[in-house]
Amino acid sequence: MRTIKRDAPILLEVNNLSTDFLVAGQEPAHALVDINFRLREGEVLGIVGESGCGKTTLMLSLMRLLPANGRITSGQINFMNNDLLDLSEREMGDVRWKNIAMIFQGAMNALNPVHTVGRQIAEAIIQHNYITDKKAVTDRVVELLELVGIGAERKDQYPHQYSGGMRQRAMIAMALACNPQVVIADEPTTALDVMIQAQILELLGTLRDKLGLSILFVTHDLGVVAEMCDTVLVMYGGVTAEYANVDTIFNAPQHPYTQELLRAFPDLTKPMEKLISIPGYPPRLNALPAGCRFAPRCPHAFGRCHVEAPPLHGVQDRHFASCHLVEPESNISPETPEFPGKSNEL
Amino acid sequence: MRQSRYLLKKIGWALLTVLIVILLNFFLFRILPGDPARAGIRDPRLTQDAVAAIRERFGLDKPVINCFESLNPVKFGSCGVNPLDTQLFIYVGNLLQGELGISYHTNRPVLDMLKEQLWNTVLLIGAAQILAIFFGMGLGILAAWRARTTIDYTALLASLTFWSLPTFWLGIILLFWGSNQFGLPTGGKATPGGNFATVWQEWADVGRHLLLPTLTYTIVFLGEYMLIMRSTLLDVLSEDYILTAKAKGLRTVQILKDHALQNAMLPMVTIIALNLGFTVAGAIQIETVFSWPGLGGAIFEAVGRKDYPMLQGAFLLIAVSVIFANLIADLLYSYLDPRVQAG
Amino acid sequence: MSDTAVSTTSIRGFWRSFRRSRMGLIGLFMFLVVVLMAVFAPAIAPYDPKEVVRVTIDDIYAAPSAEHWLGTDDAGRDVLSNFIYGSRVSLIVGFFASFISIFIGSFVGIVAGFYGGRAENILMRFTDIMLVIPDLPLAVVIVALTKPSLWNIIFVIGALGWTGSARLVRSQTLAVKQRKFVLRARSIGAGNMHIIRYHILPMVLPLIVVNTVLVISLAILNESTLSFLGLSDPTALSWGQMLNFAFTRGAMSARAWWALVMPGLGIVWAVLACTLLGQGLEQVLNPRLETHHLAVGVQMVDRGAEVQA
Amino acid sequence: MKKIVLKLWLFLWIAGLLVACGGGETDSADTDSSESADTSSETADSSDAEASSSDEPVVLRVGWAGSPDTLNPGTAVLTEAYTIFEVVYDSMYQLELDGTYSLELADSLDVSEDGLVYTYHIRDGITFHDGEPLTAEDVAFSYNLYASQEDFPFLPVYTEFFDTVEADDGNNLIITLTDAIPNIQSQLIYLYVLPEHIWGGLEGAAVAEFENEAMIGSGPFKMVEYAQNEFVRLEGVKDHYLQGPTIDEVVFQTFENQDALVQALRTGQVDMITEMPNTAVVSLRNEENIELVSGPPLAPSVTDIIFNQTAPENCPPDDGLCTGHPALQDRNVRLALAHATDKQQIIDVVLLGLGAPGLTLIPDSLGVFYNDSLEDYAYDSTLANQILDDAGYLDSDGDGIREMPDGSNPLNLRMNWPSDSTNAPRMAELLAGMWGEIGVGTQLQALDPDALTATCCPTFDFDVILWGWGSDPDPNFLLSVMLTDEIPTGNSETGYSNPTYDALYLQQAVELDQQARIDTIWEMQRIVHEDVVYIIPFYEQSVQAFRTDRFTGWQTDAGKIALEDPSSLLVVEPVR
Repeated sequence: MRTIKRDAPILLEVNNLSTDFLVAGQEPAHALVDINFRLREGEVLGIVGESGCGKTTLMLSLMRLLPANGRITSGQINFMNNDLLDLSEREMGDVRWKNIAMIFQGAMNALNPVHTVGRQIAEAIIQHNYITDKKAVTDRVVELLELVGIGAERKDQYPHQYSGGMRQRAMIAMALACNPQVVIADEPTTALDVMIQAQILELLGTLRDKLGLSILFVTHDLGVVAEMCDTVLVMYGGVTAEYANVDTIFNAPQHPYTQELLRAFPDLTKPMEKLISIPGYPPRLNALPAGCRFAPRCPHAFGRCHVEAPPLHGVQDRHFASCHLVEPESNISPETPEFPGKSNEL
Repeated sequence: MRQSRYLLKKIGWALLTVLIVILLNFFLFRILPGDPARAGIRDPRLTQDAVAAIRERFGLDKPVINCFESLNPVKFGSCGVNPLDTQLFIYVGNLLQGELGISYHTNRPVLDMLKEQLWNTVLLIGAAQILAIFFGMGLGILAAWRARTTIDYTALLASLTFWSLPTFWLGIILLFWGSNQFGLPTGGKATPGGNFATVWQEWADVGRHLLLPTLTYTIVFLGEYMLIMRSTLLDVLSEDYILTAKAKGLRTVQILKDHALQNAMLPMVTIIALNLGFTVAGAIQIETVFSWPGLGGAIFEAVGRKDYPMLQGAFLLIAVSVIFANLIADLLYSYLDPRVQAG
Repeated sequence: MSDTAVSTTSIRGFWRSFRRSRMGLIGLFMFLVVVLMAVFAPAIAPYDPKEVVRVTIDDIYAAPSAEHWLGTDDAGRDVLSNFIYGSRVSLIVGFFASFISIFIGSFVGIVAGFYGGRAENILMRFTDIMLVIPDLPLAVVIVALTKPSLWNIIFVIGALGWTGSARLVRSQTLAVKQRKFVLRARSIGAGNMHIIRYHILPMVLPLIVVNTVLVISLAILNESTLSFLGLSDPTALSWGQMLNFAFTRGAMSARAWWALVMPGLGIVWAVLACTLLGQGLEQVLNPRLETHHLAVGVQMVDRGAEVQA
Repeated sequence: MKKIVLKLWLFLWIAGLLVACGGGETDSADTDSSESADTSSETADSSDAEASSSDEPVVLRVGWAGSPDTLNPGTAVLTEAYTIFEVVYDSMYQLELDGTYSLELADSLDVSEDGLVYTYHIRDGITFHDGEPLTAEDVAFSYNLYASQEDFPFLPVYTEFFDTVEADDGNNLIITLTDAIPNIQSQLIYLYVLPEHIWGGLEGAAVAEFENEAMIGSGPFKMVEYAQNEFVRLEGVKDHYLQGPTIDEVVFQTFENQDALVQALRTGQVDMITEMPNTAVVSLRNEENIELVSGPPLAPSVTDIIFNQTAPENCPPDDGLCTGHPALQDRNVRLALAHATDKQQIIDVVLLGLGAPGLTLIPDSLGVFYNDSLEDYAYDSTLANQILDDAGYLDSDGDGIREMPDGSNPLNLRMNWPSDSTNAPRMAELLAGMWGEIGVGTQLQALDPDALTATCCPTFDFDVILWGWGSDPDPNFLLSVMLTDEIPTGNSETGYSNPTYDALYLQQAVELDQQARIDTIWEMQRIVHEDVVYIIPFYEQSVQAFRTDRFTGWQTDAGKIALEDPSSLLVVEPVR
């Protein structure tokens, strides 16, 4: 495992990001509440949680690609010291892909079936005037495909002519088209078989090292996290459960949810073993419990948990957890005086 | 390789369908009661000789097929007939030579009549379909893009209402409205014997005659195209690749143009081709209401007069056109959707 | 998607989701109006259309008056009463013809989808051919072979309108067939008929219901077309037949717009009711967000709005 | 040829097709408007499509609901075709609007003593539209063509009594008959004279399939342009040997939709319309610049209510089912039904008053042959009920429907009509109501015309049919319909049989004295009326309308109404 410099420059800083979904005739659903994190140059931040915990909403909020009923109600997304939330839609369009690119889950559907892969990659390059010369665009496409291990001759093929793994590689190539600073990878290995998964992860790892990418890695697979990430943000029901570096998360998890997740996580050496899952279901956004969102499933829950939502406590340096069981430390990370910010009330 | 096999398969299937349609067409009209001696002319005072002569002229003196003298009433005959000397064989043989028989009503070759009327209908349907597709799709795109807004609901309601209109009823109402308000002609394709200084004036005259029927037609079909376009575009716009395109920083119009429309056109192509068959019912009503000298009006008249050769020819023409249009649609589909060739 | 079908099995749940579709509600309202009008026709209609009336020339195409709110028709009969009673015939045609269509269509669709193989091949090829052949020659043939009566018309419309349903039901059957509980049922040795009866049909039924509503509207429209062609039964006074009388007996020439406009509006009303209702039902059974990646919604970044909660 | 007198009587169903338009141009001798020949230089009214400059041709536009089926006189059926033939071709006789005949192509006629040899002297100097002369040779050629062409379905019957037809050197046409007949005029009016130099080259099937779109004739108008189902455009022959038209052109335009036709007249798109729904009459009457005329139609037609009264012994052995209700064989029942039928009500509702109460199968438009001396059965339902009561048809089970005198077989009558008729359904409803008042039930059912033919005759598988006939100007065919001999042929619709009537028919067929023949025919009508063989509800009137701001001089005061007939087309002139 590789470590990044503690004080590498911060590329992306998310402060108190909250997102609502509006449903006609109902109270808005709070899909994200006060999310905070930092992404440094070259860092791989894993975002972990069950489906429906708000991972994807977080990614879409960062890109400002929320569906029509989504609304970002507070916070900042500081990218290289600009708040993306202050940009106009047009300016945001320029940031997308050029600075922050995204690898979607399920590349079959994320690629347009009626255009060739090459064309779809070239499209991004041309859009951002990364290269204007036609010939050069083609060369760049070939270069990108080769970078991810796809032969140049396949650039004129259609997505359906690619295998699942190849499509994901093509997706990665596309994401790299404009040399972005940040790549958001939204479950890039779901729906791929184990062998291919491993190949894709290896590819991402290589690219990170080679290109010095910062990656936001969204997954529900802790094995992948262990392999890929430097830091981990565990989400539950739209709030941060725990945020720390990967070793801390795996070795000294503070939040009961993280602990449960790790227990549910099958031993990598015995992949065929039955998956122990956490009893119960994640909360529905339109029926959130009153106190801690995890309380109904929490083995350690006590009275206060059901009435009062716990704020994000600093456990120690760069380790935060939102649980009443975690006593707040006095020395909060010096570089983020306001962090963890205001309490997580609901 | 794959593509040509796909093509061959489609063409083969189309030919088979044509064959089935020919047979169906033949037998359907043999099951019907009435022949020219009764249906077209309806005069029992015809001499026996005259009736025999008419039947002979229309080839009805021959057995329908082996073992069957006639199908209505069912009359069994000799099974030892030379199969080449049956109505079926003669019919198919004539078809192969491009002959569709002689109209009971006008005594003219059906093919000649169809040729005259076809172009008028093509002009009318063509103009109207282009307009309907253009405006229907435009409205559908607008509605889908602005889904769940007032624009969407208005367009949706309007389209559903258009779809619900009985064609001939709308035609009559527009006819009276147009002729009273704007003095538009109430029927025909052009002013007969009109003196036109230039070709343009002549075309303008045809245009004036074409206006109301085209409008009727367009309104009736516009709704359907709008609904289909809206619904397929909604599906397409919910696809992940649209999100990808947006994430790539493409502008909305670009996404619509490059990523949504081509995909949404796939079902449209099929629907437009299939619709060709349904346009016939519309053509019958509109051409009758506006006395437009086309295929539809001719079918309406042939139904009333029991002019079976004419009906037979018209329906064969329509069925073959629809099959052909579907073939084109399939090929176009394979062009628009690269996935098809593999499948 | 089809999981939601389970949640709609209870009437209340169904109603709750249906209520959300405004179009569906409007459609339901319009539909109920027609049905009530048809059911209570004798109570609503000011005159009995079957009653023998002595009319004079002045009664023919008489303009609307206190006595005849919507004027009279070419036989001097009250248009309003004919209109009200006409809803019965039109609805009967609509209902029964669509039942026939749906029955044939569902049968073909389920058999083709469930059994697959050669049966599917033959049935779907047949459906394709039917789809390609214009309906009209068949209508002409069947009507010419039989007496023009209401039931024959219903039969003709029903027998010609099933192709769309067949394709729809088939694809739904194909989807349901792959579902776990069907595979499970098969693995415990359930027979084909049992699976169709207890597993396939209940899952396909909601779709069939929606389709029925839409086919009703088609049937009503088709009946008016057949009436226009003079192929319908003149003694059964449907809206289509009223139109036909108005058309062939020169209502517009007589400036008697009411005799033509009313039945036409009736058809539009009923057909629109069915399509709207169908839209509403579809929204319940197959809820689509009706939103998409390019949808223009609320302002996406609206910091400060949070205090709402 | 055992058949009685074979004539072309195009017989047609009520609904659409009125056939065989006769008609004539005025006699050459007393042309009254010959000096108007130069009015063509006068300007037409400029209100609409017509341009006003003086060198513009004067075009009269006629709107009609149909279109000629074919321009080949040998195979044409529809009225519209005959209208065109009438103005483009000439024939030996012209039928005037008052029902009389005048010579057209010939200027004189000699008939032999025995009535077997007719010698017509063809006028000299007649030319076809292409400039070729028309001589007795052409006439002889035409008649022989009609007689010999077996693919011409109707016309051979007109030549049934021709033994030989020849032309001599003196431009005479000599027709030798096999039997003396009283009505050679009506035999010849539809035998249009065709140019031998065009038709002579055709052989076999080509004759019947000849489309004849160039239509070279010798009449007052010549063919310019023809588009089937669209229009017929004719040009006036100003130097016609009898009388040339004033107008330069006439255009017959087809409107398949009658409402559109009426609207076209209203908006001035056409100057005159020949077919329109009666319901349009009231509103057109109030219209400015439009005049409406009605009267007996040029082509006679009759609507009949047919009772199946076939006696068992007359049932055709081969085809007959004879399922008619037994009560209908009783004159009392038919009489009661006649008394229960309010003809004026039917005329008011079905025809909007545009008809005359019917009396016998021979319509009033047959002029002298029509027996108007008969007294009709008055509408009187009390009397009708009385008749049925007296005859023993009582409602024994109290269900409102009478039964046979023996208590069986309720008087429930099947009533059928052709499904393409627009009037019949309304008439059926009315009859059902009227007959219901005297305890006679009805089951209404429209039938496809072919199915109706199959039910009707000679199957006799019906009770009551509402149907109709078209007729030649001569009553011979309509009279033959009620002959005993016609029961198995399918021409008799009623199965009526009366030896006295049969004998009288044979008598009139050979009666050369016009008045004696008329007397016989009147007597025949009296017998049939007495026996209540049919109920004739009405004689329909022809309604036509024209714009008064465009053309004047229409013939509206003749015995019959046919504005599209040459009688009118030749004399109308544009309004100045």
